[in-house]
Amino acid sequence: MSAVSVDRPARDPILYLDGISVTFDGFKALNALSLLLEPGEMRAIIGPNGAGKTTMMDVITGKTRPQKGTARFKGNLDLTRHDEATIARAGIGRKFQKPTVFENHTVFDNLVLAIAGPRDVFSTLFRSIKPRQIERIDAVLETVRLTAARDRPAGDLSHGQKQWLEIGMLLVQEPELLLVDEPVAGMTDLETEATADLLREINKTRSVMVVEHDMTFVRALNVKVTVLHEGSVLAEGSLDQVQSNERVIEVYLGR
Amino acid sequence: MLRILLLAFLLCFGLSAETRADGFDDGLHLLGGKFDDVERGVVILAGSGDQRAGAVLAALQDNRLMVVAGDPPSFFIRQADDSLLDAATLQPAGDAAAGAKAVRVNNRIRRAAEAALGTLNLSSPNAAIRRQAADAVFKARDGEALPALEAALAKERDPDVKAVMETARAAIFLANGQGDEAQRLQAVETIGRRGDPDALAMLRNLANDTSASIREAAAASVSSIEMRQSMLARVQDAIYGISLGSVLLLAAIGLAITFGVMGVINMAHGEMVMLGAYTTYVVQTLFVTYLPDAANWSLIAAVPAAFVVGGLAGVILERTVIRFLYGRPLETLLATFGISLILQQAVRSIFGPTNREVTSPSWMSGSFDILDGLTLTSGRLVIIIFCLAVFLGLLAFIRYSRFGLEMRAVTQNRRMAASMGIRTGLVDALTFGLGSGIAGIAGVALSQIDNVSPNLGQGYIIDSFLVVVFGGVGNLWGTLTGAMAIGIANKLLEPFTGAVLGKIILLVLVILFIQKRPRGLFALKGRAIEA
Amino acid sequence: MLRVEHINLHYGKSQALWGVSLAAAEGAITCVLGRNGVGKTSTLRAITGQHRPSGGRITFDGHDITTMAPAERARRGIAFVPQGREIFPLLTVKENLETGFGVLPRNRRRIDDEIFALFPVLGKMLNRRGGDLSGGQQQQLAIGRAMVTNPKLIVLDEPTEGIQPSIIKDIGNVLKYLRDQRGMAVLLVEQYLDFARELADRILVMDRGQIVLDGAPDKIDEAAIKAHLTV
Amino acid sequence: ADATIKVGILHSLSGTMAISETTLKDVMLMLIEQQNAKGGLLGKKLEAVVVDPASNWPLFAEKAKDLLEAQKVAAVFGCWTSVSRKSVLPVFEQDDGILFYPVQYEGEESSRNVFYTGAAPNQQAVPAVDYLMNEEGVERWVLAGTDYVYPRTTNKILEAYLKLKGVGADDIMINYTPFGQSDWQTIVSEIKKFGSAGKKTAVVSTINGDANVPFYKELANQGVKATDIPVVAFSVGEEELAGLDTKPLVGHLAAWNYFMSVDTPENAAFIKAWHKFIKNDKRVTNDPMEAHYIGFNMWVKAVEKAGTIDHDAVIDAMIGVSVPNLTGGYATMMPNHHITKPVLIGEIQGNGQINTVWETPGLVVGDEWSDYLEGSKDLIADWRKPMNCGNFNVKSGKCGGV
Amino acid sequence: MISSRMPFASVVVPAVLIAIAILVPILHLSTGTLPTYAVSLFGKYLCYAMLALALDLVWGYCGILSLGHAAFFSLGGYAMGMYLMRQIGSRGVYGDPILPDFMVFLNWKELPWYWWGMDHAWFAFPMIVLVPGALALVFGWLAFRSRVTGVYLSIISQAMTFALLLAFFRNDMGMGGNNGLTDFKEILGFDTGADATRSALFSVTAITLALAYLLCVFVTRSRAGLVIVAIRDAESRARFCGYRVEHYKLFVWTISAMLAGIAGALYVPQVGIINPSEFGTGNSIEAVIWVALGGRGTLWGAIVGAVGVNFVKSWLTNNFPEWWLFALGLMFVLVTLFLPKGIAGLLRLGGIDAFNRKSAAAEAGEARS
Ligand SMILES: Nc1ncnc2c1ncn2[C@@H]1O[C@H](COP(=O)(O)OP(=O)(O)OP(=O)(O)O)[C@@H](O)[C@H]1O
Ligand SMILES: Nc1ncnc2c1ncn2[C@@H]1O[C@H](COP(=O)(O)OP(=O)(O)OP(=O)(O)O)[C@@H](O)[C@H]1O
Ligand SMILES: [Mg+2]
Ligand SMILES: [Mg+2]
Repeated sequence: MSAVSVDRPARDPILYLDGISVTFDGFKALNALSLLLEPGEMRAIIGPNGAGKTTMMDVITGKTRPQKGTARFKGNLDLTRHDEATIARAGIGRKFQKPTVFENHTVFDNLVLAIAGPRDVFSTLFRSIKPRQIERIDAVLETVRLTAARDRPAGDLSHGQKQWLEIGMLLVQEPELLLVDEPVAGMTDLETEATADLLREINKTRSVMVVEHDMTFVRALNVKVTVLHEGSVLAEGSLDQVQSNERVIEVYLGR
Repeated sequence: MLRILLLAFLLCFGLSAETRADGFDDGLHLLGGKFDDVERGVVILAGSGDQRAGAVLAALQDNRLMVVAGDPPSFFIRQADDSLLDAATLQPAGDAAAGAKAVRVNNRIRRAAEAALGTLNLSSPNAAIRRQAADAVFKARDGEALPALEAALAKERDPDVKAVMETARAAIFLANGQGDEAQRLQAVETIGRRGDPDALAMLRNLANDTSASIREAAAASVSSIEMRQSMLARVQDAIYGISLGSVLLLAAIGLAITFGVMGVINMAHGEMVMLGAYTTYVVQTLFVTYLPDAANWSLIAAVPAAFVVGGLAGVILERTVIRFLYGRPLETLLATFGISLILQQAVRSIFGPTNREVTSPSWMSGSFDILDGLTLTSGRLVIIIFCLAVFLGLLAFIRYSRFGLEMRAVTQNRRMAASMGIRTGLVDALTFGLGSGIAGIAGVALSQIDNVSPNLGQGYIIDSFLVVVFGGVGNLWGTLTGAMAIGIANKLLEPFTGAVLGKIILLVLVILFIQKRPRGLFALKGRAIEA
Repeated sequence: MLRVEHINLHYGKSQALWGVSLAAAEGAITCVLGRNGVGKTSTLRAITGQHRPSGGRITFDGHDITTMAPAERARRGIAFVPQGREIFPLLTVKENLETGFGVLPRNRRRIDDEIFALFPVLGKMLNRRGGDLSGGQQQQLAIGRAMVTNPKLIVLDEPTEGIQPSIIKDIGNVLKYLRDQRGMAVLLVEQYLDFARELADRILVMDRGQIVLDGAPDKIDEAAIKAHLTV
Repeated sequence: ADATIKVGILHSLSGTMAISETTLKDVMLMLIEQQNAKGGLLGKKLEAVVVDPASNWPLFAEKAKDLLEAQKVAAVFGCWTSVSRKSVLPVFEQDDGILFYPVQYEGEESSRNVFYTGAAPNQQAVPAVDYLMNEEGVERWVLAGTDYVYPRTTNKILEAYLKLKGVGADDIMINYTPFGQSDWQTIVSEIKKFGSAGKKTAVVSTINGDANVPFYKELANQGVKATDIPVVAFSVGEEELAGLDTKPLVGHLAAWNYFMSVDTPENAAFIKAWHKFIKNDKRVTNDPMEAHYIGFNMWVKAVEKAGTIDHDAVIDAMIGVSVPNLTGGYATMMPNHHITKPVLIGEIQGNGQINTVWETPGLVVGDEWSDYLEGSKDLIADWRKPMNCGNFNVKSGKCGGV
Repeated sequence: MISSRMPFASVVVPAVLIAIAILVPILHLSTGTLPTYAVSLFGKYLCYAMLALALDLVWGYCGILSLGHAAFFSLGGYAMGMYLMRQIGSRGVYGDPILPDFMVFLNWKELPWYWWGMDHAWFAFPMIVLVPGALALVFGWLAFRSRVTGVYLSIISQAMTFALLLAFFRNDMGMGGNNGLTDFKEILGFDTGADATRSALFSVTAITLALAYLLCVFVTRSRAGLVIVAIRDAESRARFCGYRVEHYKLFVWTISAMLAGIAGALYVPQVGIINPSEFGTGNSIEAVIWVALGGRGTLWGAIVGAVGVNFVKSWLTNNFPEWWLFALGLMFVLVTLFLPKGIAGLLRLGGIDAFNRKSAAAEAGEARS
C-alpha cells in the first residue's frame, strides 16, 4: 500500500486530497488517500469494487467526514468542514452511482432545480426562471435525448434514462468540477461513446473526475488514470501503463 | 384517649377480678348499637378474655358479623362458605339467622378491633398470626397491651416473631414513657434498628425526654436514620423508575414491531393494548363463573388469550387494510386512526363506557421489602419480570428464527423478498399479528395497574411512540433503553419538580436529546439509512 | 422451460410492452438487448411477477404462471437478479444470502461454497450489512443470492452494471457453468454487446416495447442489432 | 305549536369523558320516558334531543348553540367538567337558555341561566374535613388533586379552613398531578412517608376521573389501609369503584350527597327503575344521577307552575321549587340557583358500595361564593327580582363589575 | 409543477371565499335566512381550513409531517384569548379592572409580565403571529439544523405540543388552567355575541383564508416551491444541488406556524373559549387527516378536506350520537383505501387520465410506424 504523498504545488490544484482516511466500524474504506487534480484536468478513476471510489466522492462532496486528512477545493475551501450545499454552491457537481433524480418533478423541473443561479430562499421565492435559462435547458434536453420526456415525471423514466437526466442536471449546473460516478452503467455501447464525447466536450471548460469500470469508455476518454485499491492509490498513469501493471491486472482487470 | 382509659379500666378490672363471665355477652350486645356503642363493645369483648371474642372481633373487622335485631339482638358469624355460626355458641345457626344484616363498622371500630385482636392473638399457636398480632400491637403502641406482650415474649420461641415482639415492646416503652431507663435505652436502640419513617417519628418525639442519655441516643439514631433514608429515597426513586420503565416498555414493544420494524404508523396500537385488557376481564369473568377455584390464576390464562385476541385483530387489520398501504406509511396513520376510533367505540358499545373490574390475584397483591425501607409492590415486580421475559423472548425470536429473518427481509424490500420466494403476505400478516399480540399481552399487565376502559390505549399511545423513537426506530435494544431511561428520569425528577413539571421537563429533554441524536439513542447507521 | 406469449404491459394507462413473445430454454443462455427504456426490465418484471401483464400468457415448465404471485414463481424455480440490485440493506451479507432458503427444503438450506469461490468478497464481508457494500459488491451479492435458491431459471437484469472487469469475466463463466453444469435456463438482459454475444445461445433485440430481432448470435446480423441500439 | 317539548341532553358519549357522562344521558332518557308515561308535560310529550360533544370543549359550545337555536329545546341537561360548563355558559346567557349542571364543582359562579344541582365545595369538602377531624382525629393532611381548577379551588378553600382550625402549615401537604396520571408509585410512597410522622394523617383527594383507578390500585398494593391513612375522595363514586376490586380499600371514604346504599323507598324505586331501563341489574347509581333526577323533577315542577316552557318564566318559577331527593329529604332551589343537600360521608365496602357513616344533621345550602376565599367572600348571588344578580358585592352594594 | 395542474383553482378558491365573505353577512343580517349558530359554525370550519392549509404547506409540499401544529394554532388562540380577556375589564364576576377572574379567585395579586400589553390590539394582534412564529423558529432551527427528519420530527413535534398542553394545564402558568380563557365580552369594541360581530368575524376569516391561500399559491408556484417539493422527495439530492435544505424547511415551517397562529386567533372569538386541550395531540392528528382526506399536496384539497370532515362530523354527532365514531372511522379507512390522493385526487383523475392516454397513444403510434 503506497500512499503517494503530494507536495503542494505553486498553482492551486482544483482538488487536493492528502492523507484522507475514512473508517466505518473499524473497516478502512479510505486509507491515507492522496490525490491531486489540476484545473481543467479530466481524470479517470478505476479500481476494484469496494476500493473506495464512491467513498472518496462522498468525502469531496461533504457527505462523509474523513477521520484524518486534508481535502481542499481550489486551494481555499476546506471540504472537510462544509456541508453538501456549500460545497455544491462552491462549484462541485456530482452524478451518483445509483441514479437519483426528483421523481415527482417533471424532467424539465429537474433541470430547473439544477440550473446555475442563486439558491437562497429569497431568490428562488421572488425571481422566476429567465428565458435564457429555459433555452439552455431545452438544449441540454436535446443533448441527453430526453426532449420527448420533457414533461413526464422523472420517476417514470427507465433506469438508463434517469442516468441521462442526471448527466443533464450536471450540465446545467455548470460546476467547475464534475464528479461522475459510473456514467455509462446501463448504457449501450453507442451511448457510451456519446457520453465519452460529451465528457470530453465538457472538459474543455471544466475539470472532471470520472469513475468507471468500462475500459472501452475509459480508453475513449484518453486521460490520465488513477487506480484505487483498498482505500489508497495503487497506480497512476495512462491507461496503457496501468493496464500493464501486474498488480492492477491481478486485483482489477483479471487475466 | 377516652378509649384507652376505658380499656385500661376494664383490663385492670378484668384481670384482677378474674374473667367476668358476662363480659362477653355485654360486649356482644353492644355491637348491635350505634358506632359509639360498637366501639365500647369491642373494648369490653377484648377485655372479656373469652375464647369466642377473637372469632367475633375478627368477623367484625372483616364485615362478616351479622345481626338480627331484637332485644337482645342475636349475632352470627358468616363463614367463608357463607354459612352462618351463632356468635354466642359458635354452633351452626338455624332459622334464627333469617334476615341477618351485617353489623356496620367504621374505621374507628376497625382500628379498635385490630388493636384488640392484636392483644388477643399474641398467644395464638400460629406463628404468622402472632407476628401479625405483634405488628398490630406495635402500631397501636397501647400501654395496656404490655403485660400480655411480656407474657407472650416469655413464651416465644420463634426468633422472627420474638424480634417483632421486642420492637413492639420498645415502641410501647417509648410511646408511653414506661419501663426504666435501661429498658428505654435498649428500646431506642431496637427502634433505631428498624430505620424506617415510623422509627424516625418515634425517636423524634424523644427530643424532649427527661433523660439526657436517651435524648442523645435518640438524636444520634435520628440523624443516622435520616441520612440512610435520604439515600434510600433516591434508590427507591430509581426502582420506581425501572418499574415505570417496564410499563412503558411493555406498552411500546408491540409498537416497536408494527411501527419500528414494519414502518406502519399504528395509531390503533393503543386499542390493541385495550383489547388485551378487556380479554383479561373476560377471561377472569369466565373463570369466576366456571372455575371459581382457579380464579386466582385467571391472569396466567389471560396472557395467551390476549395474545391471540390482539394477534387476531392485528392479522385481520393487516389483511383488510394495512396491506394495501405498504409504501405509503403516512396513509397508515390515517387508516389506523380511523380503526382506533372504531375499536374504541366498538368496545364502548359492547362493554359499556364505564371501567371494568379486573382483580389482582393474591400472588400479585401486597408489597415486600427489598431492603428495609425499600419497597416494591409485588404487582410491579411481576410486571418487571414479565416485561423483560417478553422482551427477551421477542428479541431471540427476531434474531434467531427463520421467521425473524423473513420478517426483516420483507419490511426492507417487499418486492425483492417476494422474488426470493418469501410469502410476503403471510409474513406481513404474521408480523403485524405478532406486534398486535404483544400489545395485547401488554394489556394484561396494564389491567393490573390502570383503568380497563375504552380509553385505556389512548393513555399510552403518545408515550409508546416517544419511547420507540427516542430509542431509535427499528432497534429493540433502543426501545428497552429508551423506556428505562424515560422511566427512571421521570421518577428521579418527580420528587423535586412534582409530577406535572417533571413530565414537561422530561419532554423538553427528549426534544433536545433528539437534536443531538437525530435518529434516536440506538441509531441505525450506514449507507442505506443516510441515502 | 419459460415461454412468454404476446404479453402487453401497462404502467397506469401508458403501455410499455406490446405483444412481447420470447422463450428461454433449458441449458441455454437467452440474451435480451435494447436501448434504454425499450422495455427490457418491464419484460422481466412480467416474468418474475413484479408487474402483472395486461395481456398475453406466460408459462413455466408447462404451467401457466401469468397471474401467479412472485413468491410462488420463486418456489417453482425462477430466480431474479434485478436491476438496481435491491439488496436488503439492513440484513448482513449472510442474512441476505439466507433469504433464499425459503424455497429450499430444510436439509438443503446451506450456502454453496462455489458462491464464495466465485465472489470472494462476499465471504470476507459476511457480517457486514448489505446496504453498506459498494455498488459492485452489492451486485455480486445479488447474483449470489439468486444462486442460493438453486433455481431452474435465472433471470438477470444487467448484471454487469458497475462491476469490475475481472469479475465481469467471472460472471460470464458462472453463467456458462450454470448453463452447462446445472442445466439451468438463463435469461439475461444486457447492454454490453460483446459480453452478450460471447455468452448467448440466442439473442433477442427489443425496441419500443416489442421484440424486433430474434436469433442465434451467429445468424443475426450485427449491423441490424447496432441499428436498433442506436438512437 | 309544536307537538312535543324538546329536552336537550348535552353529555359526551365518546372521548375521555364518555366513561362518566354516558350514564347521565341514559338517566335523562329514563326520566323523560317516565315523565311521558305519566302523560308528559303541559299535555305534550317530551322529546329527548341527544347530541355528542365528544369530550371536546369548544364542541360543547357548538352543540349548545345548536340545541338552543336550531332545536329550540326547552331546557338542557348536561356537562360534567367545569371547562365544558364554562364553554357553554356564554351561549346559554346569550340565547337565554336553561342548563341543569349535575356535578359537584368548585363554585365561584352563578348564572341566571344555569341551575347547579351538584354540590358546591361547602356541601362536600368542608363537611368531609370536619368529619375526619372530629371522628378520626386527623391532624395531618395531604391534599392531593389533579392540576386543574376544581382541585385548586377546593384545596385553597380547605387550606384556609384547616388553618382557621389551627392546623400548621407543616401538617399540610399539597400535591398536584396531571390528568390521566397512571403511575402513582412515588406519590403514594410520599403519602406513606408523610403519614408516618406520628400524627394521624388523612388524604383529601380531588383526583379526577381516570386517574383514580390506578391511584387506588397503587394504594392497595402499597398497603395503605384506611385504618392507617384514610383517603376521602370527592370525585369517586359507585361508578368509579365499579372498575376496582374494593376489598383492599375497605374503609376509605367518599363525601357525596347521595349513595346508592342509602336505604329509602325513593331510592329503592329509583334503582329498580334504573335497572329495568338499562336492562342490567349490576349497574350502579351515583350522585350526579341523583342530581339529574332532582334537576329534572324541579324543572317539571317549575314548568307546571309557570304553565309554559318559556325560558324566562321557567327560570323565575324555579326558585323555591322543592322536590324530594333520594335520601329521604327535600331539595329546594335557592335564589342563588344552587340547591339544598344533605352531606353524607361514606366508607367504601368490599362489594363496591359506599355505606354512610356520618350525615349532616340537616340540609346544607349550596354556597356559590366561598366564604374562605379572599376575592369572593363578599359576594352573594340572588336571582330574584329586584336584585337579580349573580355576584352582588355586599360591601360595595353593587352588582358585580357592572 | 404540482400546483400547475390545477391552475384555475388558484382563482376559483379565493373567488369563492370572497363571495361567501360578502354573501354570508347579507344572508345572516338582512334576510335572516342563515341562523347565527350556522355562521359561527362555518366560521370555525374556515379556521380549521386555514390550519389545514398551513399543515399542507409543510407536509404536503415539504414532507415534514408535523404532529404539533395544534401548538401553533393554540398559541395564536391564546394570544387572542388574552387580548379578549383583558377587554372584559371590570365586567368580570369579581369586578377587578385588571386581573381576569381566574386570577382573582386563585389569589393572584398582580398581572404576570407576559400579560402586559395584551389589552392593546396593536400589541396583542402581532403576537398572534410572532409567538407561534418564534416558537417555530426556535424549534425548527434546532431540529432542521441537526437534520431531524421523518418520524423523529413528527414525534418530537408531538412531544412539543404535549409539553405545552401540560404546561398550560397548570394553574401556575397563569393562563386559566384547564378552564382556559372564556366568557369574552367584546373584540375591538364590538360585542362578541352580537350578530353583526359574528358576521364580521366570519367575513374576516373568509378573507384571511383567501389571502392565506394566495400566499401559499405564491410560495408553491415559485421556484422555491419546486425546491420545497424536491426536498420532500429527495432531501439529500437537493443538498447536492446546492440548496440549503434547513433554510427552506425553516422558512416553510415558520410561515406555516404563523398561518396556524392566525387560524387559532380567528377561531377563539368564534367558539368563545380557548383551553389547553386545544394543544391535544389528537387535534394535530385530526388536522393531518383533513389534509390527507382532502388531498395532500393540493392547497384547495386541504381546504375541502377540513371543511368536509368537520361538516360531516358535526352532522354525525347531531344525528347519530352513538354511531358517529364508527362512521367517521370507517370514512377514514375507506378514503385511505379507495382515494389514495384524497378528494382532490378523485376530482383530478379525469384530467390525468386523458393526459396519459394521449401520450401513450402517441408513443404507440410512433412505435408502429
Ligand atoms: N457506511 C459504511 N459502513 C460500512 N462499510 C462501508 C460503508 N460505506 C462504505 N463501506 C465499505 O467501504 C468500501 C468502499 O466502498 P465504495 O462504495 O467507496 O467502493 P467503490 O470503490 O465505489 O466500489 P464500486 O466500484 O463497487 O462502486 C466497501 O468495501 C464498502 O463495503
Ligand atoms: N414504474 C414505472 N411507471 C411508469 N412508467 C415506467 C415505469 N417503469 C418504466 N416505465 C416506462 O416504461 C418504459 C420501459 O421501461 P423499462 O424499465 O422496461 O426499460 P429498460 O428497457 O429496462 O431500460 P433501461 O435499459 O434504461 O433499464 C420506459 O419508457 C419507462 O419510462
Ligand atoms: Mg462506487
Ligand atoms: Mg432496465
